[in-house]
Amino acid sequence: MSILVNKDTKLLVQGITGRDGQFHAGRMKEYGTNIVAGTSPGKGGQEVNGIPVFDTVSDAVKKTGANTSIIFVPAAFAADAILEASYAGIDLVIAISEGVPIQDMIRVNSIIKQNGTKLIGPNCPGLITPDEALVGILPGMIFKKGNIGLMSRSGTLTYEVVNMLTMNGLGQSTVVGIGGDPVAGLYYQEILEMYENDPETEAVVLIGEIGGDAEEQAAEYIAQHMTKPVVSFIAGQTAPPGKRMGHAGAIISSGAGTAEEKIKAFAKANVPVAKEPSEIPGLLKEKLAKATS
Amino acid sequence: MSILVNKDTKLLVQGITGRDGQFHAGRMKEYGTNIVAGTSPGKGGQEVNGIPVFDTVSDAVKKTGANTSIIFVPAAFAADAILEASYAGIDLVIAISEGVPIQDMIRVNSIIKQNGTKLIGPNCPGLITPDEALVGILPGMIFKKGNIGLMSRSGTLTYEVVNMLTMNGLGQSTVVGIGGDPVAGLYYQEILEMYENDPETEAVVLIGEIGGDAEEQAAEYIAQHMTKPVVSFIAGQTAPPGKRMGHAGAIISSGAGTAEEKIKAFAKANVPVAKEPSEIPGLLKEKLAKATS
Amino acid sequence: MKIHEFHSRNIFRKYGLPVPNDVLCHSVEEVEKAMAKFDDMVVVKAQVLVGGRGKAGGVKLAKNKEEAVSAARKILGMDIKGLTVEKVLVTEAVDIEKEFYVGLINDRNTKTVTLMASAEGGVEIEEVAKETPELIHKLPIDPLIGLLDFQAREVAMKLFGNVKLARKAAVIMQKLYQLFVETDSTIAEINPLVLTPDHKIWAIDGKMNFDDNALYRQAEIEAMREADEDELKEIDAHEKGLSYVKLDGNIGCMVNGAGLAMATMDMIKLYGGEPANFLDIGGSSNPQKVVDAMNILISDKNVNAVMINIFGGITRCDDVARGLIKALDIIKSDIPIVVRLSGTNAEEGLALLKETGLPTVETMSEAAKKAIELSQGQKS
Amino acid sequence: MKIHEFHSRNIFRKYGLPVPNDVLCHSVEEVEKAMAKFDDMVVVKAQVLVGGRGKAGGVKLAKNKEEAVSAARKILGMDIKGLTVEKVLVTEAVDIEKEFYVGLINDRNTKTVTLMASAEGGVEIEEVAKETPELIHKLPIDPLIGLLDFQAREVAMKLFGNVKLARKAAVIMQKLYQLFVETDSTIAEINPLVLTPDHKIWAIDGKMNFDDNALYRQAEIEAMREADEDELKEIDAHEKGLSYVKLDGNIGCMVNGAGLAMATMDMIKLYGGEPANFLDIGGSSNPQKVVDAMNILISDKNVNAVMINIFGGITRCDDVARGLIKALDIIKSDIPIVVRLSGTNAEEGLALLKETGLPTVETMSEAAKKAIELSQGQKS
Repeated sequence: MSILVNKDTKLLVQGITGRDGQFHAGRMKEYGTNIVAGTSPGKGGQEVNGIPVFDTVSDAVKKTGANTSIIFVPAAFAADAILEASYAGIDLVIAISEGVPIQDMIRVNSIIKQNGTKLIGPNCPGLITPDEALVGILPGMIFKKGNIGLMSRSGTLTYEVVNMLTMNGLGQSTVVGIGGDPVAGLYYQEILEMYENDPETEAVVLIGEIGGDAEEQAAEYIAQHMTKPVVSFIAGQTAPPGKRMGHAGAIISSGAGTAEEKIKAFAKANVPVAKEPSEIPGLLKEKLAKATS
Repeated sequence: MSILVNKDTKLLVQGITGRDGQFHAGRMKEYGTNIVAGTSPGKGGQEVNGIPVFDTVSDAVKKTGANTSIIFVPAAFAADAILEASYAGIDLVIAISEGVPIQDMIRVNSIIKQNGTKLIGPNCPGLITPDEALVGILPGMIFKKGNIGLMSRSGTLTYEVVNMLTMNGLGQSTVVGIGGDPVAGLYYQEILEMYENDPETEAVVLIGEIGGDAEEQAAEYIAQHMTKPVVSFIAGQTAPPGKRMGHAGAIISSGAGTAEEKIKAFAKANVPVAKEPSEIPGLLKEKLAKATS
Repeated sequence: MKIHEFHSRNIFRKYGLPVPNDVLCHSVEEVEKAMAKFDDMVVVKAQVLVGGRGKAGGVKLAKNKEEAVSAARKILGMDIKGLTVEKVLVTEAVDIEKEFYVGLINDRNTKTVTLMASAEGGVEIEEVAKETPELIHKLPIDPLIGLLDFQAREVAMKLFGNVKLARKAAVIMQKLYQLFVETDSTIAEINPLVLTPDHKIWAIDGKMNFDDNALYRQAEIEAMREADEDELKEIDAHEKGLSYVKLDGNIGCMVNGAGLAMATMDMIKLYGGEPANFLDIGGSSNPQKVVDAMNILISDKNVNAVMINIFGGITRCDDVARGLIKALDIIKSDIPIVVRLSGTNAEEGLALLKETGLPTVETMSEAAKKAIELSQGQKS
Repeated sequence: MKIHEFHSRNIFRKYGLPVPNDVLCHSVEEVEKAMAKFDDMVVVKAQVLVGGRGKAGGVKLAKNKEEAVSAARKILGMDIKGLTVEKVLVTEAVDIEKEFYVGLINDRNTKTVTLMASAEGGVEIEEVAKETPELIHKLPIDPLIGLLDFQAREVAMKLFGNVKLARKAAVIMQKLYQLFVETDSTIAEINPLVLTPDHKIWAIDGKMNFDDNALYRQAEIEAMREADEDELKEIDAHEKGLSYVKLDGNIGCMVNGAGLAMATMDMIKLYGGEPANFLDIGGSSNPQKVVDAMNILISDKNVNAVMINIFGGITRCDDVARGLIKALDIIKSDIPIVVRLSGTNAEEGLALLKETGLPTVETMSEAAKKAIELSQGQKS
C-alpha cells in the first residue's frame, strides 16, 4: 500500500507542452510513473515524450482513463486547470504552479469539494511513492521504498530530510509536499489520517514552518487520533514577524503563527520536535523502537 | 397521511408584522394550523395574534422547533428570507411574495439545494392539507378532506376547481399551489412523486398553463412512473405569444410553451385534459371508477 | 421588457464586447450627416421592437452616402408587422467569413442561466432548434460558480475549431454572461457573431429582453423602455395593480387571478366568442381596482360586452360588487355586463348587485355563454 | 503588499463606504491651505506603513487652523518605529459615541474569507483576540455565495443591538467583502467603525494588505505601493527570481528553497550565530541567479561571512558551482564563504569548486558551524 499515488495511478499532465511540463513529464516517465496523457488546448493530436496530447481534460479522461492530474500551467491559469480536471472526474489533482492568488484557491477549494476532487498544492513539489509513482518535481533518486510517511510545506527541506532518512536506512511509504501557500488543498490532518490507515506506514515525519496554525491543529489531531509515532521539525524560528519568507504562507502575522507556538503545541501532543533536520532519523528510530518493544 | 404539511407542521411566519403577514397568520391560525413563531428583525419579543415574534429565523427555530416557514416579505427581500430559513434548518419554505427577480430565484434554488431545503413558490398561494394545516393564502372553507391531490401554477383557478371537487363530493388530500413564476421551487415532477407515494392520495389533478415545458415533462414522468390516475387542465389556449399573462411564467416565447403542445403531451401520456374546469370532477370519477373496477 | 438593437449594442460595448461603430438616426438628414464618420460600406438597419425586419426590407447595405440616404429614405416610415420605423441605425459593415449564434436564457428546467451556441448563426435560432437541434450546444451555468474559462473555451472550440479564435469567443461568452446576470436579462443573444476573413470577431446584432420583476434595481435599463400604445396601457394597468393584455376580440373580461383569467378567455373562445383582453384584478378587495379595471375595459372600442368572473378567496365578492356599483355610477356606459360571483361573501355580493339589475349567473360556463349572447345581441 | 491609510480610505470611498472628508498633505504649508476646507475639528494623522502611530504621538486632534498647523509641524518628520513621517492626512473629526471593529481576512483553516466583528473597536484587534476572544464574532463566508444580507445583519445586530443601525452596518460589511474580493486583499479592516451621537456610522481608520500573487491583475493597487529601502531590495530580488528578506545579523545565507533557507537561518542561530538574511534562489539552475544573489548578499554592509547551502533536486549543484565561480570572478569580495553542496551533481559541483579554494563541507550543520567560525574570525 501507500497513500494517494501508486502503481494504479494513471497520470495526466496538464500543460505538457510548456517548458516545465515537458521536462518533468519526461523525468516522471523515466522514474516509472504511468503517464497516460497530456493536455494543451489546441495541441490535441500531438505527442510529447511519446505521451498523447489532448485539447481538453475531459477528452483525455474519456480516452485514457486518467485518474490523477498534475498541473504545470502558469499561476494565472492554474485555478481554471484545477477546475477543468475536477469537472472531468479526476480524483486527485497536484498543482505545482507557484504564485496562484489566494482568492482563486478559496474559490477552487470550495468548488472541488462539491465535486469530490482531492487537491495537493498549489506551489508544491508534488508527491512520491518510491518505486511506484513520482508525481511532481521531486528528485526521485534520493527516495527509497520503506515505512516512513513524510509530509511537508517545503520542497528542498523535504529532500534534505529524505536524504538523511534514506542514508540512515529509513525508507519511505509516501512523501507528500503539501505546498507553501496559505490556502491549499489536502493538509496535515487529512494526510495524517491517510498515513494512520495505511498499513505500510509505520511512522510519520511532519515538517512544518511558520505561518498559520495548521501545525497546532495537526498536533491536536495527533494527540486525539494517531496511534503511529510522529516526529516533527519546524522551520523559521528566526524569521521576523510580518515578512513573507519565500512561501506565501510562511509569514508571522499579528504575532500568530510563530515557530515557538507550534513547537509548544507538538510538545503538548508528545510529538518530539527536532532542533535541526539531522536529528530526525534518530528521533524516528527511538520512537519505532518503543513502538515495537 | 398527506404531503408536505400536516398536523406535525410547526409553522414560522417570516414578515409576521407586515400587513399581509399579520392578516394571513391570523387566518391560518383560525384554520387550525400550528403556528409556533413569527420573525421580524428588530421586533423580537413582541407578539402578533398571540404568536411570539423573533428577530431571526435561527432564534425562532432554536426556541420553538419550527420546521416549516411561510414568507410574506416584499419581493426585493424574499430571496434573503428564503436563505435565512434554509440556513436556520427549516425543511420546507413557502414563498408567497410576488415579483421576485428570476436571477434571485436561480441563486436561491442552487443554494437551498445544498442545504437540503424544499421550497414552494415564490408567487404562489401556498398549500393545504384539509383539516390539518393551511399554509398559505388559500380560502380554507372551500376545501374538504379526501383523496384527491391537486397542484397548480395558479391561485383562483385552483379555488374554482377545488370548489367543484368539493361540491361533487371529491375531497382533497393535499392541494399545492406551486406558483406562477418561471423559476420556482418544487414543481410537478417532485410533487407527483410525493402523491404517488402518499397512501391517502388516490388520484391527482394537474392544473397547468402556458409557458415553459414543465407540463410536457410532467406528462412524460406520469407515463413512466405514475400508477395513480391523473387528469389535467391547461389555461391559456387563447393567449397570444410574447405577452406575459399576469404570471411571470405564463408567456409563450419563440412559439414554445403553447397550450396546444401541452395538451398533446398529456394526450400522449393518456392523461385526459378537461376542455373547461367543470369537466374535471367527471373525468376524475371516471378514472377512479376504472381504477377500482 | 424589450429594448432596441441600438440599446443592446450600447450595453454590449459597456461590457467590452466587440461591436462595430454605429450612429442612431431619426431622419434622412441625420443619416446624411452621420455618413461623414464612415469611410467604407455601411448597413442601415430599422430599429423596431419586433423580429423579421430583414425579411421586411428593413436592413440595407450601402456602399456610399447616396446609397445610405436612399436606404434610409425607404426604411424610415416603413411599416414592419404593424410598427412604424422611426429610427435607423447606421453601422459599419464588416466582411463576413462565417456567422455564429451565441445566446443566454433563463432555463426553467435546470433553474440556471443556460448558454446556447451554434455554428448556424444569422438565422432565427428557433428555426435551428426545431430543424437541427443537434447543432445547438447547450451549457447550463452554475449560478454560484459562473461560466468557467475551460467551459467557455470548450463550447467555443466546437464552433470555431481553432484554439486562438476559441479563446477570443470564450471571453465574449463570459462577458455576455456577466452582463446577463448584472442587468437581470431574460434573453441576451448575439446573432450573428461574425468571423471576418482577417480573423476578427464582431457582435453584429444583439437582442436583449429583461426581467420585469427586476426593473426596480435596473434604473438604467428601465430608462431604455419604449412602449407602444398597447404596452402603455399595460404599464398603466400594472401601476394600478392590474394585469392587462389587449387582444383582438370583443368580449371584455374582468377576472381575479391570472390562471382563472386565462381560463375565462379560453372558455369564451370554447363557446364561440372572442375575448377582448386578459385582465387580472389580483387578490386585493379594493373597490377602486374594479373601477380602474372597468375604465380600461370600456376604453377598448372593440368591447361590446363584459364578463366579470370572480372566485372569492382572499378577494371578497361583496367588495367587488361595491366596486362595480361605484364604477357603473361613474362611468355611465351602456355596454352589457354579466357577473359571476362565487366563493367568499358571494351571497352578500349578489344581494348588492340585485338593485343594479345586472344579469348574474352561478358558474363561469354560464357567464361565458351569456356574455357571448350579449355581445351578439349588441352586434345585430 | 501594504498601502497607506489614505489609499485605503480612497478604496473604501470607491466602494461606497462612509469615510469622512480628508486632504493629504506633504508639508505644513499644505496643511495650512487644506484647513480652508474644514469648518470644524480635524484630526492630523501621520501616514506611515507601520502600526502604533497613535501611541507614538502621530495622531493629533486640532480645533482650528493654528492647532492643525502646529500638529502637522510636530508630526511631519517624526520618527515612528524607524520610519520618517513624510505625509499627514488632515481629516474631519467626528463625535464618537462608540467604536467598533470590522475586518476581513483570508482564513487558512476554513479556506474562506472570514468576517471578524467586535464591539471593542479602536484598540488593536490582536489584543482583543488574546484577552477576550469571546468578544470577536467570526463568520466564515462561503466564497461561492458571499456575505448574505441576513448573515451580515445578524453579526451587526450583535454589535449594535438596534435593527436600524444593524442594517446600515450590514451594508458596510457587504461592501467591505466586495472590495476585499475584488482587490485581492489579505486584510481589510475598519478600526474603528464609529457610531456618532446622532446615529451616523463612519469608517474612521482603514487598513488594507494585498496578495502579492494577485498584483498582476491589480494594476491600480500595485500603483499604490510605496516601498522603503529594504523592501525595494526585496522587490528587486523578486524580479530576479530570488526571494530575499533582510535581517540584522552578519552571516549571509544563500539557499535553494524557502523551507531549507529558513532551516539554515535557524541552524546558524542554534549554533550561536546571527543570520543576515533569508535568501532563496529558487528551483532553477541558472548560474546568473547565483551571481545576482551574491551581489545582494555583499551589498549588506553587516555581512562578514557567507554560507551557501544547496540541496540539489531540480537545481543542479554543478550549475550553482559555475554561477559561484562566475560571481567571485566579477565581484571580487574578500568576505569568507563556506559552501555545502548535496544532491544532484554534487560531486561535479565540488570538483569545480576545488580550484577556487573555497572551503566546502558535507552537511548543513557543518556549514553553519564553519560560517560562524569564519564570521568570528573576521570580527577579531
